[in-house]
Amino acid sequence: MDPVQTKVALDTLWVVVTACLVFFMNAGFALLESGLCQAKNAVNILAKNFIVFAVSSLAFWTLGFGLMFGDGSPLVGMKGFFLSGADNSPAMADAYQGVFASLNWTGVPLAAKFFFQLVFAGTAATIVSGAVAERIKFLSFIAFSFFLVAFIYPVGGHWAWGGGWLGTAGFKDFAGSTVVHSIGGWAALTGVIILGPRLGKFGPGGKVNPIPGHNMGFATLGTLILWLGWFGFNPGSTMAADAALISTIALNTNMAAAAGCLAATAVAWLALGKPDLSMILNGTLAGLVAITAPCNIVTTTSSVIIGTLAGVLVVGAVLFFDRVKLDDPVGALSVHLVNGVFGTFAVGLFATDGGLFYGGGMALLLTQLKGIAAVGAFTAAASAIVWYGLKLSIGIRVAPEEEREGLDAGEHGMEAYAGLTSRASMNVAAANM
Amino acid sequence: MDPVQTKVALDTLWVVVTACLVFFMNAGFALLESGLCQAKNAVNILAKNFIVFAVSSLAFWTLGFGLMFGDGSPLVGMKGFFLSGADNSPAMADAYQGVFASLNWTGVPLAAKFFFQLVFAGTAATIVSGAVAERIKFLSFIAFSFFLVAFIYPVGGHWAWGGGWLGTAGFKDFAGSTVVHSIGGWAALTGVIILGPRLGKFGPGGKVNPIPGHNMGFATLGTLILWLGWFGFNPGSTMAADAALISTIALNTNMAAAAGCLAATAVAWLALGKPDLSMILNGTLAGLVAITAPCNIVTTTSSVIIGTLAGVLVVGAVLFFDRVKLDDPVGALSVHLVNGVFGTFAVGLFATDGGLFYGGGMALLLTQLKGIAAVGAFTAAASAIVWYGLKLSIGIRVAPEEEREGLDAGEHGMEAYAGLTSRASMNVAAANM
Amino acid sequence: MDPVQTKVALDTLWVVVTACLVFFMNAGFALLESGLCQAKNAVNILAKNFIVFAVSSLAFWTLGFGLMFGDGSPLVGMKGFFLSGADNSPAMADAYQGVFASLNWTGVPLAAKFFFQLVFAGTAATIVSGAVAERIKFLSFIAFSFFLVAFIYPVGGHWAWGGGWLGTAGFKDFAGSTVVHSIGGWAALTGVIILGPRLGKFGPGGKVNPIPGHNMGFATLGTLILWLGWFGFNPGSTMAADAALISTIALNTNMAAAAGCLAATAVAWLALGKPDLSMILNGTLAGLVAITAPCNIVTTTSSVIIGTLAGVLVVGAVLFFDRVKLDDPVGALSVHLVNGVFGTFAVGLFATDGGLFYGGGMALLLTQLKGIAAVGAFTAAASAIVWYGLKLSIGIRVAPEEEREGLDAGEHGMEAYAGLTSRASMNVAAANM
Amino acid sequence: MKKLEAIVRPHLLEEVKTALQEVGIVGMTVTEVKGFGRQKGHTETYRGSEYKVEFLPKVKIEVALGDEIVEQAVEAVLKTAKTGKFGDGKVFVSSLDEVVRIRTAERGESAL
Amino acid sequence: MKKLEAIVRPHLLEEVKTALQEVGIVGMTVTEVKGFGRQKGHTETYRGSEYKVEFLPKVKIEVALGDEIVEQAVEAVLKTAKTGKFGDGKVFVSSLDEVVRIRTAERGESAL
Amino acid sequence: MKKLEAIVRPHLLEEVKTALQEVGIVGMTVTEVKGFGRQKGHTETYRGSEYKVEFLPKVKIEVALGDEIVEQAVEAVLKTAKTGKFGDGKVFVSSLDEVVRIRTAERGESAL
Ligand SMILES: Nc1ncnc2c1ncn2[C@@H]1O[C@H](COP(=O)(O)OP(=O)(O)O)[C@@H](O)[C@H]1O
Ligand SMILES: Nc1ncnc2c1ncn2[C@@H]1O[C@H](COP(=O)(O)OP(=O)(O)O)[C@@H](O)[C@H]1O
Ligand SMILES: Nc1ncnc2c1ncn2[C@@H]1O[C@H](COP(=O)(O)OP(=O)(O)O)[C@@H](O)[C@H]1O
Repeated sequence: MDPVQTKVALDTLWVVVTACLVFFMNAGFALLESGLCQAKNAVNILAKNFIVFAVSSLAFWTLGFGLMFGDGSPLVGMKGFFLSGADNSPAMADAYQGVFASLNWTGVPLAAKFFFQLVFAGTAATIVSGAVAERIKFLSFIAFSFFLVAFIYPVGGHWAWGGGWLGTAGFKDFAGSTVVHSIGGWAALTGVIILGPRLGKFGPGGKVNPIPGHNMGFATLGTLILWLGWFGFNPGSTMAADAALISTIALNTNMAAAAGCLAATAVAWLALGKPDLSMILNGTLAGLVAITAPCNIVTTTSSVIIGTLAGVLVVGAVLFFDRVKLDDPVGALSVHLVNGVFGTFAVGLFATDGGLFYGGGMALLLTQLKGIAAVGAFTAAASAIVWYGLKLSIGIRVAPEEEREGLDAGEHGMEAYAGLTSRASMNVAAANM
Repeated sequence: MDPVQTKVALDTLWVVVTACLVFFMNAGFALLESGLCQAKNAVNILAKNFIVFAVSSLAFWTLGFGLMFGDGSPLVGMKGFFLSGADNSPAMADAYQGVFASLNWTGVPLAAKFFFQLVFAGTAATIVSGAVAERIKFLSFIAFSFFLVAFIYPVGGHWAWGGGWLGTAGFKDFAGSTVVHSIGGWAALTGVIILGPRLGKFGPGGKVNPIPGHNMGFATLGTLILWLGWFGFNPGSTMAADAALISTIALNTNMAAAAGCLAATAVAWLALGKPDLSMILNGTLAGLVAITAPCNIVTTTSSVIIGTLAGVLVVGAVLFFDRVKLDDPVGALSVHLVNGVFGTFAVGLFATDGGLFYGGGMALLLTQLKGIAAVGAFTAAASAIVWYGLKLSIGIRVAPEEEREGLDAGEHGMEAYAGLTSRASMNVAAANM
Repeated sequence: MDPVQTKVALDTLWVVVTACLVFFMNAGFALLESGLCQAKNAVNILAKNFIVFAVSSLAFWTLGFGLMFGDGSPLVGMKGFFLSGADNSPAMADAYQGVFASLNWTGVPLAAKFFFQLVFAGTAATIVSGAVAERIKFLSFIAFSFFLVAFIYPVGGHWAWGGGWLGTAGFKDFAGSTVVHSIGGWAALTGVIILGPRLGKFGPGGKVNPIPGHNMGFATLGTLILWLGWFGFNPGSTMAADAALISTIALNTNMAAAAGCLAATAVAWLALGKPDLSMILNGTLAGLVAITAPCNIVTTTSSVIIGTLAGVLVVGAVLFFDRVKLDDPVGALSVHLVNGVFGTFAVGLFATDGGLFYGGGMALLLTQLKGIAAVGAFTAAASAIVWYGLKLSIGIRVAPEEEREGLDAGEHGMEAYAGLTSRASMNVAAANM
Repeated sequence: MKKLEAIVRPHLLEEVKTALQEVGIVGMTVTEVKGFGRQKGHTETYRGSEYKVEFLPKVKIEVALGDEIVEQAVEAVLKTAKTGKFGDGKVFVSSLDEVVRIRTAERGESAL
Repeated sequence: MKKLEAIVRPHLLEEVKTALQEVGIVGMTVTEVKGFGRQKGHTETYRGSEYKVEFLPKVKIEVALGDEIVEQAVEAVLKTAKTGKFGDGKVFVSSLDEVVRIRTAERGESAL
Repeated sequence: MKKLEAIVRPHLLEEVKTALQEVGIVGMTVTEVKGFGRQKGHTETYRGSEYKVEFLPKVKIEVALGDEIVEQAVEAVLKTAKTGKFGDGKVFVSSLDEVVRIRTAERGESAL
């Protein structure tokens, strides 16, 4: 192996292994989101979170990847659908010749580039699943996910990462606080608004009725898997086996998560009386989302600060969304949207190169704000169009009767815990004797 | 580090990391299979799926690896039991001197070769567990697993991968659609036939009584872990950090899985009325099993086609096995046997080098068929002998009374969810006061 | 990339990836320990096992890492708090200039060194969680974990690994049978003694009332995750991509686990009548803990022997601790303490270089005993001081009423399986209508 | 003294409870049960095979009460548990020979 | 009107139900219960310590029915729930003062 | 024959059972129930919103028994199920018209 081949092999190993870690986040989301919902909807949420990656794979292969990274205009890529078109990866930089020039900074084969970017696209889609859970139609969710990954995410992503205008303007979002988490979050927010809250969630007089999750074991395992996955998400975004950078990023990522966890625990304990496990979990994720954009350009101490603020923010955000009657069963808005925005913003404050606190002035901060606003506006608008289109065509919400009974029976004709909860055992026993 | 050492280090890293991913599939199978069975048998299935890898480790170390990869005849290896014998790995090709010449194409230390091949052997054994679940005696399962991994799998494997006659004849099974999945599947099939169906599964007049799985959360998580594990299974089978190849294989593997998932969902939805989550999961696995043999020599588009066909096949197969009264609680036959055969066959159709659709004529296809038939016939016959031997000696099926009560009480004297299901709480409460 | 950079990149990849595997052990412990406890305490155990890594991250960053690896005296390190101080990693050996000279044998960036060592520190803390479960106050556990990772673990660790007197004396503990597992075990033991047994665990006349775990699915998955994690724990402790060594260690680790599993199964089956799944799981972990110290310097056959002995030991230890009325709900003492000691001792017997059975005489064995005793005495004493300090200040045990009701309600005001177990469903239904 | 047993739809429990409280009832005991009757269950499929869910979830509310408020209590249930569709459930009334409050050993109506 | 309570083995529920339907009974309410009696439980072990499972799973079938079919209903249960081994269970018959169908407010036998 | 129903705290089940056995009772049937009464539940929080846990876990012990030991059985329950705090539960006694042992078809007191 010559040095060039060695570097390609090393980088590819790193990219494929970290892509696997990010892929595994699908399991994390599936567990977290089903765990924080009710048992009667568990099959539905699991099915949604499972199939969404298959849908994303198809959508990103056919359209998304080309729109996002294919050569095109500052607004959208226009080449490379179905991974077709010229490409001499792993050749890099000026040596690269092909239709995905925006990815010429990483020296791995095209298939590896696609695979890595695909697992990120899948993450954006999976974020939506939790927020709209327990009332959305299965088919409509599949359809929305397809549109999100085929069109909306790629366009927003193109702006920041695919050679588009935002990237050119100096917008910094290393691993996707905005591109992945906020896009997912804004899409979720429009869904939550257009769907409306679950039956019985908000009582008269501003009363908020909690609907406790049915399996905190799943939720905790899910969050640990997500934490693990983030060691692929952030350090992997180097897309190169850069020893110093990946070590630092792994460290920063972990310290922000830990800080977010402890901060949310403390706030929940002091403000709400007890250390609510679901808040502890959300706090950790908040720290992780917030550090996603700045992880490569902030100090470890800044990472701890960013994580701490994220942990505080997320608890406040959960209470806020409840107050304004936006029903998000799993806290996806508080985690991904709020902290995706915050993390992107934090780049402008803490970046050692250009951040306000490091003498960089307001320039970077303003660019970050511009990016946050532009991506947010676009995603919200585009998502609203898709949600309304689905609402008017196939409908997006199950019937109240079905919602009360549970979507597992209505949408899937099955139960998550047959014979384990008392609901089913007799029927099953009866059927089998 | 000189270039040779570097390559050894890179390849070893890749082999060990992917072996870990494949090892983790044990967790995937344990969850999938226990999730699709009843709560009253959950401890038993978990115990089977757990201990099977320990048994496999012992069986493969003492006998299996030598029979499979040790130098010997075209029919069976005869050297290297207990990993003994000469070996100068990581020396490769002609430089290799030792008793495992059939593995001289990979440049990693012998311990890494063994570890990687062991996790594959373990997979074959674990496939059987699900198919024979809810009625097999724990001890008989352990004994069968030992024979499978010590003798049957190694012999079939030797033919294809260990320098045996099938490999020499040009049979192509890159990562084991036949060697791992079909061998596991045929062994399972004979077990299912000899054991007979679970009590109450088939009613009079061809009536099929469904016995719903007790934990769809476990089943879904298990399938996601398996999907993840396949990124070790297929790309790892390069046994070398070959950047281009591992990237392509990872991509093909994923696209086949996604296609299998979506195809099975669609078929189940259209044909059976609702999108049954267990079918969605089985469809994904079907796509993964089918792409296992051809993943390195087909295009991405072909992978999507292969996955789609697998997803259709698996739903049909589940219905078929029910119709012919072969009781397979978790769909292992439909996934591993049917699609192991299909995937091996698909090589003959889609291989860009030699496949029928790529102008290669019938030669490869016929070789593939020969391999499918030979390995199938051998495995079925050998398994039948072992199953009957066990039946006549220690017995293979628990008493009807025990089956009705659940194997957890009978075989293990414990329960999976003590105090959670109502069954136990009072007894436990009573015992503790 | 020049050869030096290549080696740094390779080593860093290996260290970061294996650190991720070890990090994932947090999920393994959370599942194993919550699964082996009662449903009414599940939220509490999950919360403890989750937050403990966040606490460890903070404690190790601020203090622990400096005390353990910072330059200082043979008794304790005194530099490098908050990862500050000079450091020119990845420079190695004599080329290294900085305050962490004790880690100059590994050529990776400082952040990677820290991250890898952090996940080990976290493991020690998480071991305590299971042993003191179902009665400890949440806040006291958090406080104890902080002290353990900030002070106790680092001091013991400094002796063996951080340039301290034990390492200098020739004490061998490759991956931490003593440093990680025994320290965790001794801390747990003092906690168990000072806390006392759970209400109702021991009846009059030496009667032992079993309190069965509530989710054997979680326990099994947890153990499989731990087994996986150990492929990071042991092979990763090379902290270098040394092909031969990591392959051998992975193999030895696996064979000891398999042997421990089968030995414990056999002993439990023969001695207790049935193959208790919790013993099968504990046996595997026992094998893993025992092989942790000797994995790099024993043969594969010795590994099988060590694993077998560990599997026997663990069953005996569980019965022993019950007999002496030390209540350890999950078997943490039997697994980590007993086999941590045994594994360290086994080095003195089986080490191919210096072990008694390999003609090395008693020298190494005595050094090992000295290390076991010194670390044990120090950890037990220091832990006792912390436990008593907490007992006298904030209290360490929940009120009997709360213990009976479950810590989930008392400490967290929530339930693990709301609406799934009958306990909550009506209240939730009532609240929502 | 009488015992009233009402088998009702689970999601109406809270409302029935409140109506009973308004009638002056301070205690009750509730059980999760399965009901079989005119209300037909639905069909579920699992892996291509159908099975009928015939036993539907209901809750049973048991109340011991003085003879004089039986009729009011029945009315309270009828008012709140009725949807008009098959499966609303039943009320059964039977006689109790004795009621004892364990805490105080009080007997008869004062134990209610 | 009478109330019949049958405590039977869970796996015989379906057969008892069918036999009751043949006698003309259209509704019933079923509860999962634990039974203690002559049938001895078994011993389970957990981590080396034994405990006795004394409370065994049973189901309780409750049926309100007209006086004239009580005897037939009892026979139906006896025929289908009997295995001849300890633990087959019991049938209890008691009197009901009133039965009301919530959906229609019908009372008495027509509410059954 | 009488039927005694005792609603008691779950953790006292074993003691009540033993006391009943001492009075000569060999069989009983137990159900997990939720109780509502003077004993006030506690408040749980979930993600910042509170909800009240009003239905508390209890167990119901049902025993069919001969008239002559009713009083002893009631005493046995009172003795063992009492803590003196709100929520200790109730005992109800009612009459049974008939008891049948399924295994033997025995009727009346010999079926107990
Ligand atoms: N004869 C009966 N004895 C006991 N419970 C009954 C009886 N008939 C009906 N039930 C209970 O009442 C519920 C509702 O009865 P159903 O016949 O479905 O509707 P409706 O009462 O509206 O006609 C049933 O699910 C069952 O629990
Ligand atoms: N006196 C009783 N009161 C209430 N339930 C009883 C009584 N005796 C028995 N049972 C119930 O009947 C079931 C079977 O009784 P058991 O004594 O075990 O067998 P058998 O009735 O065949 O003699 C018990 O599990 C219990 O649920
Ligand atoms: N009138 C009633 N009818 C049926 N069950 C009752 C009644 N009153 C109380 N109970 C049951 O008894 C339990 C204890 O009653 P509670 O009023 O809380 O305490 P106490 O009986 O000590 O005054 C309740 O949880 C409920 O299950």
